[in-house]
Amino acid sequence: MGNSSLEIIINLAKTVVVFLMMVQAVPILVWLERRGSAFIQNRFGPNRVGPLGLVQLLADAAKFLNKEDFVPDKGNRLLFYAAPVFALIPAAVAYMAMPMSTPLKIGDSTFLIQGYEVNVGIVFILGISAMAVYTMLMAGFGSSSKFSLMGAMRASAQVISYELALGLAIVGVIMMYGTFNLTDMVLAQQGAFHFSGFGREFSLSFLPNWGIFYQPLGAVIFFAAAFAESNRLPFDLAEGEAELVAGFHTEYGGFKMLMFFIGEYGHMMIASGLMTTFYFGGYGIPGWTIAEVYQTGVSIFGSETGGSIFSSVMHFLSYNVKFAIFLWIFIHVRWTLPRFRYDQLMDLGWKTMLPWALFNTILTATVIFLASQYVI
Amino acid sequence: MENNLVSTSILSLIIFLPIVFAIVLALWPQKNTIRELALGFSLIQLGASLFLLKDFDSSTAALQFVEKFNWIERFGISYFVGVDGISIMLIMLTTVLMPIMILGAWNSIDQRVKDFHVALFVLQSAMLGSFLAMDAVLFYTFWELSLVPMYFIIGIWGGSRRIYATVKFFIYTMSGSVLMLLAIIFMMRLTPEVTGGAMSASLLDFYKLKIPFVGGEFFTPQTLLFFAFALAFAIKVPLFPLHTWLPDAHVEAPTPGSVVLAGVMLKMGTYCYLRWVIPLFPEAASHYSWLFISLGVIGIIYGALVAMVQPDVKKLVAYSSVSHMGYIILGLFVLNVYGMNGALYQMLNHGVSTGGLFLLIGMIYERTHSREISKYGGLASAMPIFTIIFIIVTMSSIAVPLTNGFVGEFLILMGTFQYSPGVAAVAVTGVVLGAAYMLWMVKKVFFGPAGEIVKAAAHDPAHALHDLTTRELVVMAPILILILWMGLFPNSIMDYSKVSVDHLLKNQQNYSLEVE
Amino acid sequence: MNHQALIAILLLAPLVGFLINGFRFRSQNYIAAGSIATSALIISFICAVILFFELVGMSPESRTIKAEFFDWIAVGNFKVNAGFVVDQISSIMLLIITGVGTLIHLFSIGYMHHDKGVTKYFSYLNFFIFNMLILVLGDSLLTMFVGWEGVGLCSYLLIGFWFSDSAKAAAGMKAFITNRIGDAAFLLGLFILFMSFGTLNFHELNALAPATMEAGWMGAVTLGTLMLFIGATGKSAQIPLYVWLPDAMAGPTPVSALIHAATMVTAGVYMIIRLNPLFVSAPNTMMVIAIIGAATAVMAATIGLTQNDIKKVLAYSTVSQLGYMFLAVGVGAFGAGMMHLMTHAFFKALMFLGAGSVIHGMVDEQDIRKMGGLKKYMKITHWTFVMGWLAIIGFPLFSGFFSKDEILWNAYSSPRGHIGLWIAGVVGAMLTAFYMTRLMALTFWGKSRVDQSVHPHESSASMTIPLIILAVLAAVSGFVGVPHVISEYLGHIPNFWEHWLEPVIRKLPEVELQSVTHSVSEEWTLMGTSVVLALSSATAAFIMYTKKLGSADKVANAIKPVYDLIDNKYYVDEFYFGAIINPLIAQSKKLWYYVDVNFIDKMTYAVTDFTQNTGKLVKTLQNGNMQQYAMYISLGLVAVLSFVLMR
Amino acid sequence: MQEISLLLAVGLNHYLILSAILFTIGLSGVLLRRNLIVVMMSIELMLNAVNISFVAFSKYNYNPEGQVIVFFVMTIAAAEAAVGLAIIVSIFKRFKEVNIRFFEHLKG
Amino acid sequence: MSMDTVLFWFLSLIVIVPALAVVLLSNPVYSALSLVMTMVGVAAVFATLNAYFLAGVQLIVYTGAVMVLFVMVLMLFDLKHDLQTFSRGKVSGFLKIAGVGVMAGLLVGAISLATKKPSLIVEGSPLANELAAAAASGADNTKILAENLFLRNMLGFEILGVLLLVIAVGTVALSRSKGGTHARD
Repeated sequence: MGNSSLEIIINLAKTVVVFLMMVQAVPILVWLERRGSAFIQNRFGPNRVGPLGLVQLLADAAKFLNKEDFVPDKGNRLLFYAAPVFALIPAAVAYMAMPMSTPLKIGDSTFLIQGYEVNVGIVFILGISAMAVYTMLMAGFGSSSKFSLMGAMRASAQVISYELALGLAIVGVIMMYGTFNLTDMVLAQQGAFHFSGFGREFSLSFLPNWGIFYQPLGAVIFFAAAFAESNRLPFDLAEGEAELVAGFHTEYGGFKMLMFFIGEYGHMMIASGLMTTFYFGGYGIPGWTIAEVYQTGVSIFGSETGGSIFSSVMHFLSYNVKFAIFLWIFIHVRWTLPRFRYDQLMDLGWKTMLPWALFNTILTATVIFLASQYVI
Repeated sequence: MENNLVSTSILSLIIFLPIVFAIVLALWPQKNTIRELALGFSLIQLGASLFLLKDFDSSTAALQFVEKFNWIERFGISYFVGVDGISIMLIMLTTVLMPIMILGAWNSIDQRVKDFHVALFVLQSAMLGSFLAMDAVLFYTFWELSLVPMYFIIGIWGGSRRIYATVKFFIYTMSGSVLMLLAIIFMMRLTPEVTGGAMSASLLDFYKLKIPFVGGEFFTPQTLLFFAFALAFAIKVPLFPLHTWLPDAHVEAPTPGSVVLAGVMLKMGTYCYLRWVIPLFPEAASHYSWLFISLGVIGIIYGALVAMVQPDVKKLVAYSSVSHMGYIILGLFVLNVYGMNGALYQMLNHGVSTGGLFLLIGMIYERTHSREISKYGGLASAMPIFTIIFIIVTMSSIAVPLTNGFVGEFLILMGTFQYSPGVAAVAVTGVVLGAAYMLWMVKKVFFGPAGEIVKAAAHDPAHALHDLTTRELVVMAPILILILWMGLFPNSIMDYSKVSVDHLLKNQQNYSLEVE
Repeated sequence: MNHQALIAILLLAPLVGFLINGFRFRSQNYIAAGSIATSALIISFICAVILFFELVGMSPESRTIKAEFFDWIAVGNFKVNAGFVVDQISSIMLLIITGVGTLIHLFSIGYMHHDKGVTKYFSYLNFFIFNMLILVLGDSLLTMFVGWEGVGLCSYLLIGFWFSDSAKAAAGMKAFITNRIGDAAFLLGLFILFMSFGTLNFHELNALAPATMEAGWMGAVTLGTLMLFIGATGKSAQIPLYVWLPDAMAGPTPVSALIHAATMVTAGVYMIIRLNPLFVSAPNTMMVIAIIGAATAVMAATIGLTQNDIKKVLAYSTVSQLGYMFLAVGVGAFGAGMMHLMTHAFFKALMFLGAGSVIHGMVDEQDIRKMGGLKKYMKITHWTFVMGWLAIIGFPLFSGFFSKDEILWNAYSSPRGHIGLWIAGVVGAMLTAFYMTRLMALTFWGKSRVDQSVHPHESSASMTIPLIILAVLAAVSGFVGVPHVISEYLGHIPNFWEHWLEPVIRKLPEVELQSVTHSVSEEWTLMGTSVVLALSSATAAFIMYTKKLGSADKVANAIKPVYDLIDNKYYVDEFYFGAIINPLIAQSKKLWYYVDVNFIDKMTYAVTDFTQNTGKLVKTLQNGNMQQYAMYISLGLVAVLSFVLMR
Repeated sequence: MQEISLLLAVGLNHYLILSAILFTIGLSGVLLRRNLIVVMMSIELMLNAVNISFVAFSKYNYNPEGQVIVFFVMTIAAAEAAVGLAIIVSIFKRFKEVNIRFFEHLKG
Repeated sequence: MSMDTVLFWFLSLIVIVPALAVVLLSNPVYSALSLVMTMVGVAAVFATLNAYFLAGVQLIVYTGAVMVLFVMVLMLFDLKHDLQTFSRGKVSGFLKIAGVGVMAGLLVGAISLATKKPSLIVEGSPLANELAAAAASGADNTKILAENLFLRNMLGFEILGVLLLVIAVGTVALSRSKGGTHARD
């Protein structure tokens, strides 16, 4: 490959950029969460430092960095230190596989607006995000504290349990789109609602061709499971942040704590991104296909490169809007719903969501099979 | 012979009816009618075999009522059954003894009655199957199958040392069979040379094999195969010195178990000599006949001597079985018409008379719960009819003329004499010793002043020694009739087998069986 | 009425009697049982008489009546029918058996009337007669053997009739087993003959008997006949198998009379006479027979001298008399043997029945030392017994005189005879005269030594009538075969006996006959010697046991060792038990213990132990340490890999 | 040169040797470690090693069957781990230790 | 020095070093975490071998489920008083180490001797072409796997399903504890 070194360099740069993007989104989200929660709870929230309290985050960061680096006496230092670092990695790596916009074509080179494209994107993301469990376990064990360990156990059990429902919910999507590739999925959701099956064509022009319309049940299950996966309310049993000790990161403080936050928010972002990608057309703009956007760009800038850049920018915005909406829903839910009891949590996971997810899978498979085989 | 279903598949009917009966019995809901049902079934079975006897053609040595279906085609294994003069009477013996056994076990088996009869029927099926099978693998299947119900019969309903006895019995017989299985497989691998390519487990194809034999050398195929088979059967017979499982098994077995063991199972061994060993390995059989004759003679005398000193009635009869089976082996291996006919006849005799003895011992055991000879004495005054019947059966066992035992023993000794007067002179001592131990036992048990048990019974009305009941008389009646009938009119029974035996002897070096 | 039916009735009548009585064996009605049994015998006797006269009516050469009923055993060349034949020899036996049998049955009614098992007793008796008839009528050795064993069985049952006495049951068993030893030899003889001649039929065998005399011992005929003779020694109580007969006296006395005196025990002699052409061909066998017969005659007679049981005396006397018969046939005097058989049947049956009458009258007392002077209590018994006594001691013109004299003369004069045999015979006769006179003297004559509580009485008519009939027969039956030398003086009474038997008796070869010549004077001399010796010995005995009672003891004390030897029956029983039976049982126990229990089982245990020990050994590898298992696996893998690579 | 090319031209051999080394490392763990859980982990190592060679064969022989097998192996490994750990947990409850020698109590 | 080569050597290190750590480290928790590392490395190796789906599955199943179980259990046990790390026994220890060493040598030797030829399928044969064509497009890789799995190996797949069910039941039965909120007896 002639321009391979360039590509390598650009790809590396891209990863750094995407990672930074993710990391930088966290303070914003924290601010959003604090402000949002304040509004929901009818208080002010951070409003002293900077406009609307935006600079509060920087102050917080400074505070975190300057805090005493506390290590429990009997703790396992290695694990204790490694845990927060590992908290970052899966989230970041997984997030990088998320397609955020149409590829950018500049001359002969094509640049994907995502960290890297993985053929089996879904599997990859699930696999990587599954590693988040170790963070908790390492933290819990490394702290050498009963509360930490219990929290870690609970959290990881919860994560593993809901991973099943999550995965099964996605199976419907995978079957429907016939691919593991996230970009392909996004492309498949272009245009107005239409599908062919049972020997005829169906279409509804006023609806976008989003997965949510095909997989409503799957979407619900996925979304609910995603909450559990990211250990947020109403499933934050492990932490019990509002009223108990803080779960696996009880013993943590300062910058290490911050890293856990970043990891947690990273999970939230992955969940939102996947939600967007699977069920809400990804970076696609409702009512405006990629080709149309590209043509518009070409007509505006008069060059293919321009069209490409226009398309990328527009879709990136579209993606981020949807993304933000889901993030907000995460935050909103956190401050509106009460917490489950642990056995309710497990019952919900194993006895409600898993069967429904299974049902969804079987239903989808049956319908797809019938649609391909029979004529109505 | 009409070509209806019953006549064309009568052998399968005879083999598998007991299995059906066993299943019906196993599923039968009423516990208190099991015995009656089993008796009825055994009579049906007897009827079926009588039907076979009626249609049997005794003027030919060919295999009759043949049925042959492929079973495992790849190895040429088939379901191949047929009957000829050698097996017909053993079939009859099996089916005749069955109702007698069931009736004899009426009271002695009082727990797990259903299981017992199921086992008995399965056993019958296995025994009939091994008598009728003309396919090596089929035969082996039945042969091994017969061990299983016997194992349970001794192991569940047996005496105090039943586990020891049953394990001994099982391991002894199994270890022989393993060699036989090897030999069967070896022979199956030889068969392509006579069938023209395909492997075959059919006995008729085995007969056609010419297995190389070199006299005096042990490691030739025929000799090795011969001993593999012969050992398996010798254990079953049992031939001295492989007999020690028998007394234990007999002593521990319940009465019907002993009857079927002595009556039929031991015959499986001797029958197989006639069916398998002698025709399949003619040179080896005649070359090594001295060995079997010696062992047979040793068995006769040894069994008699040892029987003489047994303190237990059942053990005594068991050792007498060893002695009698020695006669049969002797008769078979002298390889002449008298010996062989006599041996075949003696198989039936032994089945009837030793079976009868075991039944009688069972009857007395039910009353007194003792088998120790020294505790008896003076029983003849307490139970005269029992005594008379016992003495008649004893006379049959010691081969007094006009009972069945004489005919067989006489012919065997005559055959032996033709083979070698010296051997006959030794074997004839068995006649004396046989009388000695049996009469010694009769004297101790029945005669003399009243012994411990009779005295105890006289004082205790609860355990009074009542004479034979009607049921027991009915059990013994067929045995007595057979003893006298077979003693008076041996020809009526030997006629069925003479042609086959002649055929075997005349074509011993080149044996083959036609299929009718 | 055709012959076959006659023979069938003859045979079946006792069988039917046996069955009837057998099925009602619990009945104690002795009249019913006795009359059923006796009438069965009478039917048989009538048939026998009819058959006899049928024979008489035929020409001497063709005097045979055959009846074949069914094929019994037919295997290969071997064919035996249930065939029966009535000829000169068997017809005489028939008459003796049925005749004497009837009388003894009759006697038994009275003798056994108090016994609980009387019906069983009569059924056994009938069954015995049935078997005996088969024995004598059978036309082949095997058919004879059927009866041969059958009478043994009956003898066993009847000796052990009072089975609750252990000794009596043992006596029965002893009889059967001793007989079985003979039977085993008989079977061997039968095989030898069948293998040499291809038949067991008497007529065919006799026809096939080789014309030339067989020398040596291992020839088929010699060996075969020897074996048959061993069988005969068992049945007819000769040395060495005679031991059972004295013990057999444990049975009821009429049984002793019938079986152990008149009929069964003579079966051996009968068999030899039946096969006389064959035996003639085997001079060595004949020699053995003669020697054994003479020896038995003398030895049994000596034992008879010391016995105190009335029946035991008679038993040894029987053994001795049977010895005479064997001596006769051994020297080729088959006719004389047969005649002695008959006369003996009469007088010995008579004496046994007489003894029975005495025992009955003495309420089961058998010891002659406790008798004496019974003459006045039981007159008929005494006088009939005297007839028997005269006959047995060979008092001239009584039946025993003729037959015994004939035997003695033949023992001397026959080409196969010897002076030694004659001397033995005469000694035997002397001893016989002595102990029989002793018996008479101690029982009937002299002073009564009867216990005060016992009141001897004469028996009932059913018992005395048979005695009288037999006494007459014992007295006069000798006249059917009067020797020539005597008949010349008695008005030429023809020798019916010789004429009757001539066609079926093979004469000794001419060569031998011509080698010896004897004058009439020799015969007279010998006869006179023997008679004088016998009578003088009888007189001596009479004096010793009636006039000088103590003298016998003095004599006994004078020859104490010899007396003890004889008194203990030469320790033969003790010898048999000590040398054969007890060691056999002891060795059997050892055999069982060492071979079965300790060798074969231990061997098999060794196999199982080997398996178990191997298992235990391998078990140590299976120590539960799974890492070690994994190590074995990997080491195995390494081995396989190295093998694959290095190959 | 030969050695350099061996280093540079990565082929089937390289993957197989990687697999072999991984396998032996796992095997040594199985053989030597006392902790049952570590032993089980070593077994997982061995399974993974085998998986690598399957996948490598699959690639270099253009045969997807290899991957199918790997799929199966993974499933079974997961099952094995579940059961194994359940057993280990019960052993731990009983002995408060997970030494492999506690399995010696199970010998016959 | 192509990308693949670099990747291979790098991943080899990623795989083998933690693998050694699994065996050698005395703290089982570290061993488990090292094993996670190895698993990730193996997943990456799969990816370099174009088995992307398997790589993902490796991550999900091994790192996401199996190893989590291990780590959870280890942490639950909290083996502070660590056991003797290696088994005793001089002879068996020597044999084990020698056996493993020899086996490693043999395996490596055998492999380098035996597979000079990279492909076992005859090159140029229709099958090889077809497969090569299929393998060339990475996108279809998963589909081919799926077809193989669900068409040719359906039975095996189903049996695995049953196995998993059995395992599930068995595991529940094994680990059923007495007491607690869900106790039944």
